[in-house]
Amino acid sequence: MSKTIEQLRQEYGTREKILTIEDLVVKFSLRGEELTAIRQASLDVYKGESLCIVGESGSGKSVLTKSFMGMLDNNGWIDSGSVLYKEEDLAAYRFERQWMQIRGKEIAMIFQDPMTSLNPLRSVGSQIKEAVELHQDLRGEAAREAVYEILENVGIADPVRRYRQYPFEFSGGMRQRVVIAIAMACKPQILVCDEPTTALDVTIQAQILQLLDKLQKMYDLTVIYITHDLGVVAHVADRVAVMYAGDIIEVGLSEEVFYNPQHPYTMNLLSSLPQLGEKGKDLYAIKGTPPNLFKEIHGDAFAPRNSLALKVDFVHRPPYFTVSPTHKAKTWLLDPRAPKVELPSAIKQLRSKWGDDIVAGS
Amino acid sequence: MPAPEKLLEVKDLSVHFGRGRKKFVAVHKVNFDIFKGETLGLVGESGSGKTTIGRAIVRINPTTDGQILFKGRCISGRIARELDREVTQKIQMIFQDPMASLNERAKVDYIVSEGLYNTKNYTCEEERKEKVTKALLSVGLLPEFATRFPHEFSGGQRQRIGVARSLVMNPELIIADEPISALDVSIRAQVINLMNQLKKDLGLTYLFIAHDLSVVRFISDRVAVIHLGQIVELADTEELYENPVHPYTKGLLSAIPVPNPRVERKRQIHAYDPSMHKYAENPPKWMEIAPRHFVLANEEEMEGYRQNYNHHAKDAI
Amino acid sequence: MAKVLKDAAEKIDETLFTFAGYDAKDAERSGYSNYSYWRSTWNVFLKNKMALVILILLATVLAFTFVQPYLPQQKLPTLIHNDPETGFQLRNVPPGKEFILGTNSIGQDLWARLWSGTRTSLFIGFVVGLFEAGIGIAIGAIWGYVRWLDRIITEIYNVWDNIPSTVVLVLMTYILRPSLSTLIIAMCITGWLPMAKLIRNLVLIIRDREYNLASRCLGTPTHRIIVKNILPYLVSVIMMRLALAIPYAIGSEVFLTYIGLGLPVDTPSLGNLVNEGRRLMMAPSMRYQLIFPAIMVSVITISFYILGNAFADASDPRNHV
Amino acid sequence: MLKYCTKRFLQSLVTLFIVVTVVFVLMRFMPIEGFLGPRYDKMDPGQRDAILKAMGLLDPIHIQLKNFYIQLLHGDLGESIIYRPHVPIVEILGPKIPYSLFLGWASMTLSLFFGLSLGVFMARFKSGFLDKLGTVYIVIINAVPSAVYYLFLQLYGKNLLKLPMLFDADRPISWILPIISMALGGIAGNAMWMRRYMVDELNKDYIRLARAKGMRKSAVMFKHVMRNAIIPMVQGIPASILLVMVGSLYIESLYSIPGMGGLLIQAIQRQDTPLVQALVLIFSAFSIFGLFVGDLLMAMLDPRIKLGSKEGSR
Repeated sequence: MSKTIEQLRQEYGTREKILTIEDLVVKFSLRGEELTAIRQASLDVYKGESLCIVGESGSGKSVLTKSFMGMLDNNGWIDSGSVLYKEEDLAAYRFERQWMQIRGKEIAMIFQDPMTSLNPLRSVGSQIKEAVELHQDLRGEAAREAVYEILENVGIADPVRRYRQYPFEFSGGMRQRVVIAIAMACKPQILVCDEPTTALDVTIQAQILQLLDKLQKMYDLTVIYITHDLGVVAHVADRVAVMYAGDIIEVGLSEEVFYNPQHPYTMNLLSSLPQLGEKGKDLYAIKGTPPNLFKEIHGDAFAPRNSLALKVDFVHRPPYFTVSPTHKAKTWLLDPRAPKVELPSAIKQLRSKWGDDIVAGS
Repeated sequence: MPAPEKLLEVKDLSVHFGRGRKKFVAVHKVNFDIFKGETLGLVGESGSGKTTIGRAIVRINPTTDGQILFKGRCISGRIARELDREVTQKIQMIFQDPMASLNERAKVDYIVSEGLYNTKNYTCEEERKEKVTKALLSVGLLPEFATRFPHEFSGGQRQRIGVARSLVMNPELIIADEPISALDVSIRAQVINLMNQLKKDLGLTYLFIAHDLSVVRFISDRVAVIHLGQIVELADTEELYENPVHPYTKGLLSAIPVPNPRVERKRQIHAYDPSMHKYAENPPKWMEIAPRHFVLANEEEMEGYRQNYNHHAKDAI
Repeated sequence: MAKVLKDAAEKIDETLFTFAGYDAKDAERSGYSNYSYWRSTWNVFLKNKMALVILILLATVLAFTFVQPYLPQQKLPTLIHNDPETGFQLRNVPPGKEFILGTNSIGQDLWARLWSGTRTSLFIGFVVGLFEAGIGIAIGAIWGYVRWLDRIITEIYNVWDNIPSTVVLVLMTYILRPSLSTLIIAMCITGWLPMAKLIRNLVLIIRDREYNLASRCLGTPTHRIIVKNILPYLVSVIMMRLALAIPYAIGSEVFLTYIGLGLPVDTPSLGNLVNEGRRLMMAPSMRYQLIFPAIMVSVITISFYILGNAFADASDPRNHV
Repeated sequence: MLKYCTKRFLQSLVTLFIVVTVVFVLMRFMPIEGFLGPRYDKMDPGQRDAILKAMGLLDPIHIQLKNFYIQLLHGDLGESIIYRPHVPIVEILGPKIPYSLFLGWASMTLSLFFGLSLGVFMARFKSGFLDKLGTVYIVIINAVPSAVYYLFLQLYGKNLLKLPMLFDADRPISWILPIISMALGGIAGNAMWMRRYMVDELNKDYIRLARAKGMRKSAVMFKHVMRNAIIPMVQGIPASILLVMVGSLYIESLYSIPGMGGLLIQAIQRQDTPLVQALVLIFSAFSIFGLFVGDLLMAMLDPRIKLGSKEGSR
């Protein structure tokens, strides 16, 4: 058995923050209209952890990570807020050459679809070599040797032959390994994995997650996963941040978020999972659609879809309420004045079987 | 228990694409039945041929070999006009991608009525409208949506429009081809609940095609596992999840992540290597290992499976 | 920030901390946008100010082209004007009061010839455009939709496409002898091919989209699938091609006239006018005879070109917000 | 790869064969003046028949075709009848081909160099000033019939730049205007396609990954975007011989260049049918050959075709 919740909480108290996002606002302009994709989101990332950002499509989870890699689309910009990395405010970066110091070198990224992430017309080896040359300062034969080594590390056998092959000669899972190899060749501090397994079959998914886990230990990486698959989250995450409508509404240790969710959205999301449902009975279904980000949002963005919404949710935006030193959520339900609510039965069951200690401590 | 009525029988079904050297065997000699009122889950990875089977049943993909029987009558290959009409009406399909499966240039009214126009299943304009309204209400949509275009709806709503389009035909069997895998997690429950509720209310039968085993477990009565165009195992849902026999099934089951960190971190994954089978000299057969539990194996393997199975069954007791 | 929020939170009215109640129907209703494809297309088009100006300009020119003969005091395009006193032809009279755009080298009124020529060339353009669209769509749709025909038509296409269309154009007009119908036939023969290819590629993409499979599952007959499911997706492309076919046809006519295979000289067309003007262009005082037709050709072709592209942009649903 | 080349080569041969046959047969449906020349009116029917018979035009069509192919294989394209009566066409063409080739190559080089550079810059600074300017240029060149702007170029080239209006092989300064005129269309075409291919590539996922690994924008542009965009361009380069040829039809007669393009126009205007036929065949052969070479180049550059994972994209 792994560490207890108390040990984990203490351990996080001593960990060093590697990236601090504060009140970040990211906007896009689309056909003359302004869209607020990230609405004053704050998040700390600790060195060496694996953090999962969960949210449905359009919740802004990809935009958030792109904003601290300088990879927002041309029509998007950081409107306010800060992103601190090694005492530098990345949010103030304006020039490509500033980002060159960060991208790849400090923070590398892998993407969802391995089928389109590689240049189809260049050999796999040369694409990895590019990264090696950029960030490891190796040239020619030495760079080539380095590529062979990385290929073996990501589980691609016969690297000398594979080096010369083109992406179309690789299967989906193998291509994703190549993409990971490119990221590893950068020797980054932080690795961002944007839905790394969504496009893959389950059995291959598992292998890729194992590989990422192995590499994280090997290179002492901080890994940020972006995903919507709560199964994957449970597998890889030390901590989980839940995003809804451009804001991080709940963040905590994986155990805390799964066994003791506080925000109604997190609760609803978990109880809508068929894995936690009871066969023959209805699942909990979240009605409606996420809010339109072109419009200004008042109060809690989730309120219109929330059957437990308070009147205040429609008027005031909730601040973070602390649940434990490592767990906080933006919901008025945590305000002392709020009425008490029952946890959904699916979560109660989950907790009573696996996570009773989570609540006991706090 | 009286033998349940077989609604659909698939016998030795094979589907090949292309010819000559480009020939690709998508489905190879597949056998299964769907009983009236049940949900049969069909699980497999991409390229396993599961979608091809579904499409062969609704006759979008032509069959190469074998037969598909609906209520005892053959519906594969060339069939009579009358039967064609009837089958078109009785077997409906729900598609994977709610963004792609609705005609963007038509209003919801036309989309839902499309089947009615084809079968002329109404006497007057009012009756048609009434049927559309009824179908929309039964999937939890508002009748006023009929005058809108698909653009205006969210993924979950669009998927329900797709369901309404099938319901209006009064189908008996619905082929649901990955109906929730393109939906956001928060919306999946809507569609799963709807399908279950319709099954209860209207006595529908489903063939539920998916790659996500956890969803299949929740929704299906029986599950068939397909690998590279062949069904390798078929059993009642709980039986299959508790006592998987075929190594592929085991591998697949062990690979599903569960939303429970403490369980998930300890999960072991069994890798499956197809070369473990010695099928060249000793080809496999479709055999019953326990009542209503079938597996694809040759005699030699079967021996091992049996021993293991009995072992497990004892443990379970 | 968090601190400020926290402080503000203290001041919130206690009564707000009660359940708000929840209406599932309301949740269902969110997201309504009242979208209509054609209205959005039109709205996006309206935002393109340049295209709008050009649309108005072109509409005016087109309207005038057809109204011109019925206006008072218009001269016939083919009538040769003589000086009533000397009986000589009024050759190369510069633009002025009597002849708005002057006369040509045999004393015909250039103003009348210009509009008459525009009519002829537009007529050619429209006929060729429509024919290309008609044949192109029909063949393209069959080519794309009927699977077993694909290989055969593709092989034929590969051969046909290897032949330069200019050569075919030249050859056809040469063999058939210049006339209006020859010109049109020759252009149609070369023009439908790219259209058919385009439609085929689009149909191939659209054909296996899930919504078409859905229609097939519902037993929708092929003709209704084509009309209801496929053509509406092609309308924008078709209209753009049609818009582009017109400048192309006018250009071809000018080209054929230039190499001596155009319309007979007694039929005014933009090609003929440009060709006549070309012969005189080295004399600066007579250059107006080239400049006016050239301006007309350019205005019409550029307008159609820009409008076609603007429409294509506007009709792309990705550009609708 | 070899298999693909052979297949593609055979396809070109078949196309050429069909074109030759069809052109030949069509030409036989022409009114017979085209074969008799200017003295047609003065001949009595007996004389006409005699001449036609001597030319083999009264034979059944398949015999004529057979004879024609035999001639063709011996490198004989027949004789001119009006342009320069009874002179073998090969002899007429001989001195003209170098002019056409030289002009063609010169303008193609220009149009490639300027067209590709313009396209690259337009894509690099998309929706900037240069992009808009380039777009205006492309629209004008595409929309205005070339006859019109060729004329204006000739006119203003003479008046403002004092360049010679007519071609003179011995005065290189007189080559400038025709070469530029011919290149204008190609520049627009190359720029348009290069821009489009590059913009397409720019939107692809692998560009995101290349940027995420920390490559400079310029390096991404050069090593990934341009390299990939140039492949479909390369396929089109040999085929742009065709564009040059069409341009040459106008320009050679406009500037009185003694090349093949001007010759075709004269042959048409004087209705010298055998000459027209020969020229049409040569032009077709050029274009078919151009497409063939383009596909080969493409196959050499694209590993997916080279290693046989997909057929040619056409």
